[in-house]
Amino acid sequence: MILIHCPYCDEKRPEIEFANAGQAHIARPLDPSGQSDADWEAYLFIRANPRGRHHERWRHIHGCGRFFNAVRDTVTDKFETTYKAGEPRR
Amino acid sequence: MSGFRLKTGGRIDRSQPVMFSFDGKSYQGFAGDTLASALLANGVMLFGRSFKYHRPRGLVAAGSEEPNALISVNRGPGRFTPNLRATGIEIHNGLNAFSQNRWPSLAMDFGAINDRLGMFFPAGFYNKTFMWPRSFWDKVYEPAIRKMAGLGDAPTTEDPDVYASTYAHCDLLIIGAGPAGIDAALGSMDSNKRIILIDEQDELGGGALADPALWPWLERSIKALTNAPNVTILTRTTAFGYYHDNFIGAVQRLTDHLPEIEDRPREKLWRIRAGEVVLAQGAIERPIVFDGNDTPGVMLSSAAKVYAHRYGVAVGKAPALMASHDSGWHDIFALAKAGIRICAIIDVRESVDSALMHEADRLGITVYLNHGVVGVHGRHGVSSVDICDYADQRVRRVDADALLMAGGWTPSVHLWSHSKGSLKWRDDLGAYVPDQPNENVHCVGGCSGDWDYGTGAVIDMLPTPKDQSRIKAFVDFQNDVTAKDITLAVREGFRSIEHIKRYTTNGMATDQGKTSNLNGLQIASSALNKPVPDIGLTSFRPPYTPQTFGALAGHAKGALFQPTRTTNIDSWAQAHGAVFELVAQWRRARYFPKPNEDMHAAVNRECVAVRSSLGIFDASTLGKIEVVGPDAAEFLNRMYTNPWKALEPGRCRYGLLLREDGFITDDGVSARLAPDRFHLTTTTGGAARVLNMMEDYLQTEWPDLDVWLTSTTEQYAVIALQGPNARKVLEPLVQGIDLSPEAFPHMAIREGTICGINTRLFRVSFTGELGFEINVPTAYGRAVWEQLMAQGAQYDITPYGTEAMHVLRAEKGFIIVGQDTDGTVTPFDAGLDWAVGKKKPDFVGKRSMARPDIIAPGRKQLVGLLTDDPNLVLEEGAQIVADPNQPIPMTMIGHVTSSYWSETLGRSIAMALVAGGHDRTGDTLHIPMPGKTHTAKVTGTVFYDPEGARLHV
Amino acid sequence: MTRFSAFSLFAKALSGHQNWPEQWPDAAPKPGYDAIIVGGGGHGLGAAYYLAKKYGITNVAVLEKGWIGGGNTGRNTTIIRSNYLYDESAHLYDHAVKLWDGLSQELNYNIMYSKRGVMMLAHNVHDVQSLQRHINANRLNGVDNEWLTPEQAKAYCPPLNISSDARHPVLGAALQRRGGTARHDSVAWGYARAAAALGVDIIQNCAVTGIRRDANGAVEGVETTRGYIASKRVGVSAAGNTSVIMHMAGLDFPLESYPLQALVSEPIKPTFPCVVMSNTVHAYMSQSDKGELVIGAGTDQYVSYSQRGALHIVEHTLAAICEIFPIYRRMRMLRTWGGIVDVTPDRSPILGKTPVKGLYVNCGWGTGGFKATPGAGDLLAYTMAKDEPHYINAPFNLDRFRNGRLIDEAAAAAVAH
Amino acid sequence: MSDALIRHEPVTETPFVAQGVRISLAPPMQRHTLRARNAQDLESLLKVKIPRKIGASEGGIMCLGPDEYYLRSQAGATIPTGEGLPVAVADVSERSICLVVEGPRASEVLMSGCPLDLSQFAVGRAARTMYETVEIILIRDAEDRFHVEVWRSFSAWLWMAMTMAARH
Repeated sequence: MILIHCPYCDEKRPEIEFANAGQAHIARPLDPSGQSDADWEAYLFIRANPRGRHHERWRHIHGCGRFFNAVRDTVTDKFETTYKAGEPRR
Repeated sequence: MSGFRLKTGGRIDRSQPVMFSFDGKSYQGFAGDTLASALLANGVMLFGRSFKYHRPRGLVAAGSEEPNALISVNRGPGRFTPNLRATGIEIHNGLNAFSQNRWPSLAMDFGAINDRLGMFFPAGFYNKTFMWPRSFWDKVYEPAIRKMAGLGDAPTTEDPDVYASTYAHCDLLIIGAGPAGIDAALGSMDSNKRIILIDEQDELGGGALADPALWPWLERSIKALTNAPNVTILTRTTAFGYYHDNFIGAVQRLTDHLPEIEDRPREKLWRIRAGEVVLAQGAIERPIVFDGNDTPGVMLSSAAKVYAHRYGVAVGKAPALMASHDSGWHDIFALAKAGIRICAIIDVRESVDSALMHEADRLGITVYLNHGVVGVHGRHGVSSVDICDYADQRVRRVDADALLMAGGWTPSVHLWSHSKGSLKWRDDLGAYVPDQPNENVHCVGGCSGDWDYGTGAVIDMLPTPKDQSRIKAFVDFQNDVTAKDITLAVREGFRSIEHIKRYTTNGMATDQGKTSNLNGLQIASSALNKPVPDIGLTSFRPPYTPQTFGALAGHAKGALFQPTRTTNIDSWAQAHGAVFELVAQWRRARYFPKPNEDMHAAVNRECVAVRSSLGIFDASTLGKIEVVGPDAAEFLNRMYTNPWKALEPGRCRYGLLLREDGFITDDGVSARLAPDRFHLTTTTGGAARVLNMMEDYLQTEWPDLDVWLTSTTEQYAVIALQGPNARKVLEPLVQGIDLSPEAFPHMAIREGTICGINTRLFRVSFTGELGFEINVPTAYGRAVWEQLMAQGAQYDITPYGTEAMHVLRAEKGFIIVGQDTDGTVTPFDAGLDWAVGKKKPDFVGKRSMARPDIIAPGRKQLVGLLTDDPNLVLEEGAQIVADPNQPIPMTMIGHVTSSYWSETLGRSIAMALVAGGHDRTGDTLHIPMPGKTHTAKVTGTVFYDPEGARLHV
Repeated sequence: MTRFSAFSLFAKALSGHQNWPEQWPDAAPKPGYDAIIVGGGGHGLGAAYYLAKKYGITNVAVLEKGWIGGGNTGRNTTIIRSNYLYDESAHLYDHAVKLWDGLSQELNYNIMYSKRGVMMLAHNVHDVQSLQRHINANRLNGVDNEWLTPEQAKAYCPPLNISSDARHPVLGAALQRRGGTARHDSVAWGYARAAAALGVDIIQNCAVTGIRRDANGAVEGVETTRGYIASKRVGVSAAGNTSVIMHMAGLDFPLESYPLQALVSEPIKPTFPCVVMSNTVHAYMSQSDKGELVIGAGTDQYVSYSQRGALHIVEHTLAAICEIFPIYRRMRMLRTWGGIVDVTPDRSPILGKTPVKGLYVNCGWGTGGFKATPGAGDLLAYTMAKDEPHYINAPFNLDRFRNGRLIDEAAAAAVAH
Repeated sequence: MSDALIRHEPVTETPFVAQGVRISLAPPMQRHTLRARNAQDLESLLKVKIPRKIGASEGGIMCLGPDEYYLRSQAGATIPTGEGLPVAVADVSERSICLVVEGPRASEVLMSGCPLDLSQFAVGRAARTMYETVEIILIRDAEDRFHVEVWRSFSAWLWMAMTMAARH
């Protein structure tokens, strides 16, 4: 059970308080209807899935309830940083 | 040959005799004995049979690395445990132990025929045969192979014991309480760190327990640690796994060593989060590989020392030592000091430290340098040993009755490896030792390769003049892997150690290779002519030693396995004979049978009651979300398919929720209470998912909206009062709400009180009848329900369950998300076009509905089905075809999603998803079932009161 | 190649097993091949075998970054079944099951396919409906699958707890009798040996580091840790590492890789006669030929290549096993391990062509790839040989994520109302 | 609200007592979730001070998230709804019950299933967290007394789990 630093609570909390919410920084297009099928597919389904540095979202669902972003190494599972939703990509 | 109890010595309590039995025969030991030491003291050398060849086997070790002495213990009904190591079983009065994998008896085992035929069962033999004739595999070969497999018998009845679990936190976790671990604890004891010290044995001390000179120090140290308020000591506790971020799993054994269990938990799972971890797990002595090294009476020299000095047991009257390492010499000197006559020291090395030679000489022990064992005589025990002088290849016989092996040491890097710390190879030790850590952890003592056992030669196996292909020199005792199995694997092209391990099963026995991995690596290294680091290392996986399923499950057993959520009204339903069903985590009343009623009779009666007079239904499990804030309507408008901004306070609307991929995920009727306040409902199973999805959009896509979501599912008990007489029952109970149809139309909400309790009263209907859903604070749900039952008695008010609810809604063509939709259904497929806001520029899922396949013709669409035989109720999930006469595989065009007997209509009704279904109205379709093909006509989905006249009264 | 038989075993035994040849040679890469398979798991080795055996392309290399069969092939619970709901899936997996039957003889390597039956449990009304739908669809697709009452289920699998008081009582089960298990390592080794005998090079410790494309964008070869290897046909069958390989060709994929754990108990005498799966309780178990109870656990929730799973997953798994089979509460867990499973948005595989000419892919099998091994290998080989998909794998294309024609088995078993 | 009707509670009203620990059902109370982008908006609406730091509590109000506060008050207190303001006030009085876990073994019993380090959980602190698979709000009321807020339908399970742990 990994420990995750919640940037809102500002402390490390155990994984079972959190829900992973997939890759970060995939913004919903402002005008979905103007998107091509390919662009829409990319938004819905295409994922980086990197071996190494990965931007992902977590929700402290059984804590403060906030979604936030994280940079984690997918080979070591170690977090580089976590930061609040809306903050620029790190 | 046989072991015996020494007159003095050991840590056993000779004043406390303990009676136990093994294979039905009674023995006596002392408090402090393990089953291994007690049997050894009684002269028992034969402990079990090996896995594949059923060879007789004795003790190899004294600790948890023991590969051979696997025992079943029976503590009475449900308390049978196979595969326990005799070295870890503390004896108590009444202990009832059995050997395994033998028939009819341990001494006389028919399975030993495998040993005679062993030449036909080399590694991987099963890949090469049992293929012809082909039909024999299922019926003959495989059953026979399976019958031979396995060690102990399986338990056959449910375990009555309970298991406990807990989390724990500390600043410093020390795993292993030998001298190194105790020193680490003593060194940090005076800091204000919270320390947990864990050891798998029944007392602290590790290797010091076999060294009487250290006992005074040990006693002082234990006393100091026990008195330190910041130190928690856990004995009989195995740290079995090292997980992310210094999270360690450990199991504490609480009752197996006690004669009486009482009602205490058998084991306890400790889930420990440590700031820093010190691994002090020591090192495991390595056996030596030579012909006959598995004969009972051949064991590790360190084990013989433990038996002598910890348990006061001699392993034989005249043991000899086969060494490649100094440590064995020290062990044998210790045996000599305990009064055991030593037969000989045999060392493969040409020379050793002169101090060792002098000590041997002083103790009068014959020494053979540059010699090796090439044969062991005796089947159930050592009778003598053949040794070879490597200088001239001459073989001589030595009359030893036990043979001790000292092949060097393997640091216990298991947990270090679990933590993903790296390892480095040390040629001088012939072993991997910890290198770079991956967590806040370090190793001390033996497990770091740091020991004072002296030095040794690193060998793969003892040279022998015999034909290598004709001898049996074991590497993995339990799995019967020999040196030639490993060379065979190499010969057949298996080059990586993982391949060799899997092909030969070396290291895959219940001891997980603790004594065999390094010897296997050395042999493979020689065979491949490559240095060990080039062939890799098999990775260590949790657990360190096998751990009980029940302990890992912890308290999660029976009713505690998972919560069963119940409503406030559930207790009433239970008291009134309801039959329940499980829906998501909830328990819901399915129907309320009267005496002698089956489900169909009860459901028919419940349905008719709702249509003709009055029914009452517990709808509390519906998900509820309070949406509050100035932007509440804007938010719902973006989430749901239909428009919400113009909904007036006091009115309700059906909401349809899609995933972003355009498929229906949830629905429910929601109400606007105030300009900035909505009361949403969701499906029972969808409540948490919908709230999370809405929070996701709100927090991350539209954080500018001033609106907040609160789950109110459990704030309200919800009672659905449905039927033509619903209003009449409510009227006398409700205050502050005008219930007249004009003041309170269908799809409206009013706030007031009922029986003096605040209520949000919905006028909504999932049955097609005049209906209300009464939301009251949960604690009062049952009380209000009972008031309604009393008030409704004059109308024969009838409680109904989920089954009747399903029938009633199906008669009206209302869908159930998850039953009539399955995650691949769009609003158009479901015939819910009317619920999609055509003018809305966007909502969640809208764009996906414009994808090519979603707008293509031929999609499966929801239709009604009426069977030609009105008495036939189709099976839900039955498949539909257009042409019943086609061959298999048939082209299926859809399936039945809902199907019921409608007592109201006097016939069966069904809904189905059918390809192009909306254009097939009136068509006859076919439903092929085993033995008969049914026919049905496609209809609309509304079977009852299509005008909705009954709602608007 | 020495033919394996009881006779050869006997004959070799008499000479002390000194004369067994290598099962497959340790090949070094040649400058180029007619086809390259990236990934030496069962799927990739199978594809190489069928390319050589059925489609006449024998100048083939299988490139494996570690040792063959060391990925998910050697880390799964070896369940084989084909009782899938949708026609596309049923055809795909049944193609594999038909190949499993007789594979030992075809490869001259006993892969120990054990038709022990796979039983899927229903614990609530919704499960019953869902399994009935499967059974009906399977019957019309010619796939065997039958309904058992709780008592029949208990008769088929005596350790099963069918008490109505259980937290998740057993309301019935769907049984596919042709389902079962096979010996995972033997599948990889058997394909490798048979493929090598047909001329395929099995190249281990050879990691692909780049994909070279010509001016028109078509594949012309791969860069590896053992040098450049030319080939105009490259099939990627790299499971959890597919995204990484696809990035080398400039392709982003609809895939995410998750840790999946499995575990075994200590070996015991025969006690568990079949495979049981409970999707509701998340428990999957069988007993191996060696006597170990083989148990599938769940995936962790985050993307990871660490092959390191969490303890709480194991706790939940064993709690579930003990609920359904309470007689095993005193059994002991011997070994756990982790694999990396690649999961698509609809949890169905992708098997076919890619937008890059000459680059083919077989991925996205999630937790269920082992059962498809022979079928996936055959279909990847077909697609590479013909440069077009077989009708069975045609629906499992990449386009479905754009046009919406998903094959979502899990959604069809959707959570209840 | 009238008390003419009987409340039905999901756990027994008889306290559980074991060596060193007592677990009991707290009396009914009012509970509200308070949400606002700016805590001042709630302060001016409710005329009380709102703690800003997540985990802090003051005057019966706990800060559970950056814009989320949890108010527990005596039954009968009047709480304004904040209509028209950029705030959200929702009545969740009956969504949860509160189990009081007290005694020298209170921490130990809670840590049987709660993964937080309660030795670092100061008096006055409140946090939403988990007990095994069930969400709770944990409030440390005194050195050896905790309040455990749990949704009603999970409370019977939690009662069973904690009393079982207390017995062991």
